[in-house]
Amino acid sequence: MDLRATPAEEAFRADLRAWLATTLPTLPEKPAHTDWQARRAYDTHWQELLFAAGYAGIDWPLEAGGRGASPVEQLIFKEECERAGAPYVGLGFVGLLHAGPTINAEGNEAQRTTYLPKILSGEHVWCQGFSEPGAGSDLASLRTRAVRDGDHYVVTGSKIWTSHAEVADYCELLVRTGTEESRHKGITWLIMDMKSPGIEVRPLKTISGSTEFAELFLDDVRIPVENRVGDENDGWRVTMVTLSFERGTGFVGELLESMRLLRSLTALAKDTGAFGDPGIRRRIGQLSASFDSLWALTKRTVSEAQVTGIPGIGGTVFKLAYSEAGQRLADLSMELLGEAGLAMSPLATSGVDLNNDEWVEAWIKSFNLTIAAGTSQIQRNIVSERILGLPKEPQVTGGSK
Amino acid sequence: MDLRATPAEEAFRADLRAWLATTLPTLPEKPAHTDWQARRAYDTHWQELLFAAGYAGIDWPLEAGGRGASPVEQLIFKEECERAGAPYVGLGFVGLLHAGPTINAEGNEAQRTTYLPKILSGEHVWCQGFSEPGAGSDLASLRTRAVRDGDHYVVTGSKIWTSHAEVADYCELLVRTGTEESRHKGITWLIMDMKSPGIEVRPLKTISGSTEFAELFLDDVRIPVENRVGDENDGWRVTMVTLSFERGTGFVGELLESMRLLRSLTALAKDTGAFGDPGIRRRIGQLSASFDSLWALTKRTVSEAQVTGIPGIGGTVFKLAYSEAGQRLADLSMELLGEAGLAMSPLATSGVDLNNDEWVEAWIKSFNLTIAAGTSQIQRNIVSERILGLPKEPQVTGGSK
Amino acid sequence: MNFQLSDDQVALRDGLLSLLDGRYDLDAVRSVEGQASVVERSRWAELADAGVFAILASEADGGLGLGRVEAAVALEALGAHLVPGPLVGSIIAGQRMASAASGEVLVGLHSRSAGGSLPRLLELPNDCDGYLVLPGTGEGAAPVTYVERSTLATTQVPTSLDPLTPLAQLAAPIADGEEFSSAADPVRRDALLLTAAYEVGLASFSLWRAVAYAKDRHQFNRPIGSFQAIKHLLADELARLEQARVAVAYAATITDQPEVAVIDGEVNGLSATECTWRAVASAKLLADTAALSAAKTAVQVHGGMGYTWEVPIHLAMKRARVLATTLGTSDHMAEIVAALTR
Amino acid sequence: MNFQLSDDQVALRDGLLSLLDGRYDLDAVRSVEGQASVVERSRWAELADAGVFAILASEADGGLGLGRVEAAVALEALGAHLVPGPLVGSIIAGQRMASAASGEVLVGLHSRSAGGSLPRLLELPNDCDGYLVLPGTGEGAAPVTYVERSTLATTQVPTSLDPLTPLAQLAAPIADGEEFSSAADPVRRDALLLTAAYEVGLASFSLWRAVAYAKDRHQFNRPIGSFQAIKHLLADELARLEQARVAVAYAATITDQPEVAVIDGEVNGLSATECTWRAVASAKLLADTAALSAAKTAVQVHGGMGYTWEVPIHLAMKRARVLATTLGTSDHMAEIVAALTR
Repeated sequence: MDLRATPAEEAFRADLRAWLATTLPTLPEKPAHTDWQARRAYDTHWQELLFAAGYAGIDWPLEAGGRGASPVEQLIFKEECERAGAPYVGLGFVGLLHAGPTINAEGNEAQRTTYLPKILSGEHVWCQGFSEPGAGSDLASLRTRAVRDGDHYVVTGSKIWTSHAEVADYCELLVRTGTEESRHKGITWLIMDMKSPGIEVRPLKTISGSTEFAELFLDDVRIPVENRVGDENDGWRVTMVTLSFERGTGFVGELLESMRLLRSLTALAKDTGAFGDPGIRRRIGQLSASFDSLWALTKRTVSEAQVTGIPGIGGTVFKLAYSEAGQRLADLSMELLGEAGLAMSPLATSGVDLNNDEWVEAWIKSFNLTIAAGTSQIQRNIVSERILGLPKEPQVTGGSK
Repeated sequence: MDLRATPAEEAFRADLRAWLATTLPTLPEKPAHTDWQARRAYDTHWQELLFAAGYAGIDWPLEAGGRGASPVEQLIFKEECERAGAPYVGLGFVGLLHAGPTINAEGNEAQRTTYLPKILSGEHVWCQGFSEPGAGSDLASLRTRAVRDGDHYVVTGSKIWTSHAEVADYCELLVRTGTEESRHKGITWLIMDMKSPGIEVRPLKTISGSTEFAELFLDDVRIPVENRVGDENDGWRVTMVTLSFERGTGFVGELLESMRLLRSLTALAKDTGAFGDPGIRRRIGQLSASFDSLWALTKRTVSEAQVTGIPGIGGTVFKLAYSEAGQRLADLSMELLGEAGLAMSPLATSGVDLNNDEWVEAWIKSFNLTIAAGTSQIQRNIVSERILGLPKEPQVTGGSK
Repeated sequence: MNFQLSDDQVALRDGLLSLLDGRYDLDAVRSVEGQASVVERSRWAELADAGVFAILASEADGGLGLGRVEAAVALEALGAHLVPGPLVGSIIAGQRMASAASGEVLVGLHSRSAGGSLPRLLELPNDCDGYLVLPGTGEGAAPVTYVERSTLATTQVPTSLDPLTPLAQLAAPIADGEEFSSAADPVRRDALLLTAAYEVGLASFSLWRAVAYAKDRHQFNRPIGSFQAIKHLLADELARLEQARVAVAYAATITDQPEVAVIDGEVNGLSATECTWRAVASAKLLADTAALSAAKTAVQVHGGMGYTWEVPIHLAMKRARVLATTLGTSDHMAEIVAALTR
Repeated sequence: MNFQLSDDQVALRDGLLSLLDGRYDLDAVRSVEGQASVVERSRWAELADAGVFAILASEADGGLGLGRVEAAVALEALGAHLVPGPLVGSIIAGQRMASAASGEVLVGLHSRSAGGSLPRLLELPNDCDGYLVLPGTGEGAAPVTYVERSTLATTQVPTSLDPLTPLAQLAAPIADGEEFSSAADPVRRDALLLTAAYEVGLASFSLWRAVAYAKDRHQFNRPIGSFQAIKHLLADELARLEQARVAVAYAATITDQPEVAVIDGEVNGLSATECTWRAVASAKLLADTAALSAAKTAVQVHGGMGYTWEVPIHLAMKRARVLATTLGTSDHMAEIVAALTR
């Protein structure tokens, strides 16, 4: 057990911190949450800066144009960026975290050359077309159909939870090429140009009022066969390769953000006098302990990945535990805000640093913690089967509704 | 909605209260928990007194020799007995609450004449032979085998969770008469004389250190065919008739006891100063609210039974909610006792009414609340399927292990 | 004893439900989402015609002369339809203000007690004509007064958490108006009780929506409602809902039948008034929990769809948050009950 | 950074586990259940021979000169085997008392802080030769002293909750003995940390027993471990266990590597000592929760069998209750962490 930084890790952190200190003040003001074109411009500008400084694709291999940083360096990168208040990966996340790594691992030379550099440089924005209205937790039941027509696949169906589809250049798309019952064995992974005719993007309003997500309706969209990554009907395996990149440090930004929010909530509790209530204090202490342990868990997971290349059991456990702690934090914040927690626009205050709008939005978003990126129910299945070795449930076969 | 007592209900309560006031002081001292013969004598004496006063079989029909009291009167009976500190039904419970009602409903004239009066008068004590080591939640998988041999069934197998088997005269016994795979359709309900050769009773020590329960080992025990209640292989239905008597007011005594314990814990918290902690106070308030609502729920359930003959949805919900509230009470008590909660024998105190041994035993027993009489997992299945109408899980057929 | 709805009470409930199904279906309710004013006066008048706001007013005053049980039955039905507006305040005001009972005047509630150093808000600022103002907890036996909306200085809050509960920020604490009732305690108790009844309706809305979705939605070739993970979540919500519902019924009944409060109080070493307070605070506590928990579970059961604006669960979730806050939080209720546990 | 056990630490753990499998199997541990003395001196000597009680003593003093990480590794292994006796006290005493490090003298722990008006107990009164006495929280910078068992007036408690933790009631608060350490704070911190490590072992015992049973036990023609109701209970326990385990590892590591506590403290506005306290209190809090919750779940998964004395889960459950109480409860730990959250 060694938590001391190596000289190389220290140097990496120092360089990054210096770069962030000089670079962040040059950024323009953050655009409005609803102005998609401005957000694209802002996020891709940040990606250009990262690219120029050699931080683009921090986790990508050197030969793919990335930084090839070690897992510990990746963690330091996320930690320093979060602490310095740097922009999130933003609109670049599908390209940088999903599509790019998949193309690098499973694509052919031409695909790598065509797509990877422009993801790294921020020129291209990608979106994801995996989930469907009828295929959420059970992704393998997806029904968006691709029919071969000469050198093209002709794709019809619909996708949901597609982030920032309005401004994306490409979409990583899963389609059914096998029979209706083929499930995992009849899925293909395609690159879809978002300018293709037949794509309709319909914004999907969430319960926080944002339109971060969209539905995609695909009507005879023609996609060249050369845009297929991996073999036909081998898309499930290709996808699993992508998903395996998600584990480990996936929620580090969110965790550090929760830790910051807890500190700020503690300050608020002191301002309002609620900190004088031992019941409230204990809840703050419990949350603090949970977040600290999840931060330690992250370090252990990263250490395992560093040594063995595999992140170990920490990542799966992390998601389950973090999402519940995050909800407890959000609930506590609403209780401490009282009536002020009923307003989503900033309230006028005297003396108290309230930020009620931020808290209320965080509370609403907390409902999604146990749903997005795999519901807690699915996470518990994974933990109990893959880690505890408990038997799977009996499978039901036959036509789905 | 009317919570006012009718004149008849008031009269019933007044008579009972007067009778309890004169009768309870005549009772001998309670015997030691471990002295089974003395406990039998004590409990059957109490039953004789109830019988003489016309309170025996309060819920049994008049024609079976019972009181034929209305559901509301039954509730009043339990309430007044609990509040007056009267003995529990004790060793009589299997005869009075399970076996007797079953024989009355499903037995023949000879069986009713032979067994019912002696249950009511306290002369006979019964025990229950339903659960088996391999058949708990899944009672229908029981394997104790009965083979017909002329006018007898020859029974071999084992039973578990048999209360006070050491001093019982008869056992209501479920046996398999059908094929191994027959499940619900191959079970028969028998009356077993506990003096029959081939019965071995082995005490089963619980985690509280008591031997309230026993295992029964049956080796070629011969039971006359005339002791069969209902048809051969019809025992599941016969049993369900019994179980349906269990609902409604089944846990009233426990609930009233929990309410008493909460009052006493509140007094202790005031003695120790813990009541000055708002976090502790709120937990007391939450428990108080839960128990009060379960008491109101009981009244609603009883009212439904009074009017429609069917207790409605309250009983199933009650068990689920009560068992969790009871565990929260037990946990709170241990936190308030602190170190004193680590001793199961009474501690010397000055000034504080501690009763630490009672609290510690209640804590240990609280673990059984979510297990006995149907685990909470099984209760949730029942609630979700029978009340919410959610679909059953896919059944797995085939040989059980 | 017959602790069930009487035939008259069932008829009242069914009549109201039938009105609400027709005139306050989900589309109608949702049509005013996010607007500064959420009460359509013509629909409000229909509720008034059905006697909703006259339910507690005496027959001598032209009211229905019914009790808290009936009022709670009505509020649960209104909650199960997510009906917006100052329902509880108008029903309470309707006891003594003919203009509220008739639906002409909409009366909100405001309690000076909560707040501390944090900003104070006014609910439904563009719908209410006036407010019943309850004194703060430190103010002793101060009266409940009625103030006209027009006398209050406020700033509109552009976006409120609940799109069906618009808000304004108060520029200053509300001063007393004309006396509505010299005793604040019974008014506060009724307000908490009726709010709890509405919350039971919300919980019921969330639960049954989730149950319906769980039966319909298939994943892994099964309705998701056949998975124990889903079934057991919903079973626990039913248990919470039933506990809250029966707690509301009990509190309402003993408020209407004080002789029962005397007897039940004796058992617990409490006066009839204390016994009633314990019952009301318990009901509010359990109803807060039931409404918030059912909504959370319903979002979870709906999965990603539960996180969309289109699925109406978030409306129940947000309203539950509002109602669990404004007249006294669950923590306050638990403190009241603890102080009355002896 | 490499936040994993080093090869040496793995070897230490595996060596100890192998000793424990051989000499402290469940039968051996259970053979002393309910007895007034639960430590078999010959087995204790074997632990001493393996260096358990010399683990923190410096090499100059003939100890192993290892750190809290190694001590925590050892305690987790001992906890997973339910090993009874004054392990934590003897390890801490072993730093400065050769007789404790060698296993000749068994040293218990006693904190004057808990209690108030309630009776005070002494753990393992017939096994310990002496006790390290920690000052009460109101006593300022009082030292830790060592008192001989023979000087303490006690009454035996006939039945203790945990049949492997016999108790006596103290006739009077324990007075100071000879000074063991002038600073109580680091001793208390080590005691909490090592107790937390033992609790992680208990949680692991309960969880893996329950998992094994869930795979083996069939009902409704399926292993019960294939039902989501069971699987998800156990998955949540694993999450609690892993959080506790990594919190213990973190607290142990920064105690051993104070330069890390300096850096981590700066991020949170804390001194290195405060940072370490927050980590230790967090670890104890999470370990209390993990051990109690895993035992409860394991009882539930075992169903009726879990309620029998024969199945050993209750031993883990009762020990967890003892350890979550004596040196400072979860509530105390949460208060410490909250005070250090800025």
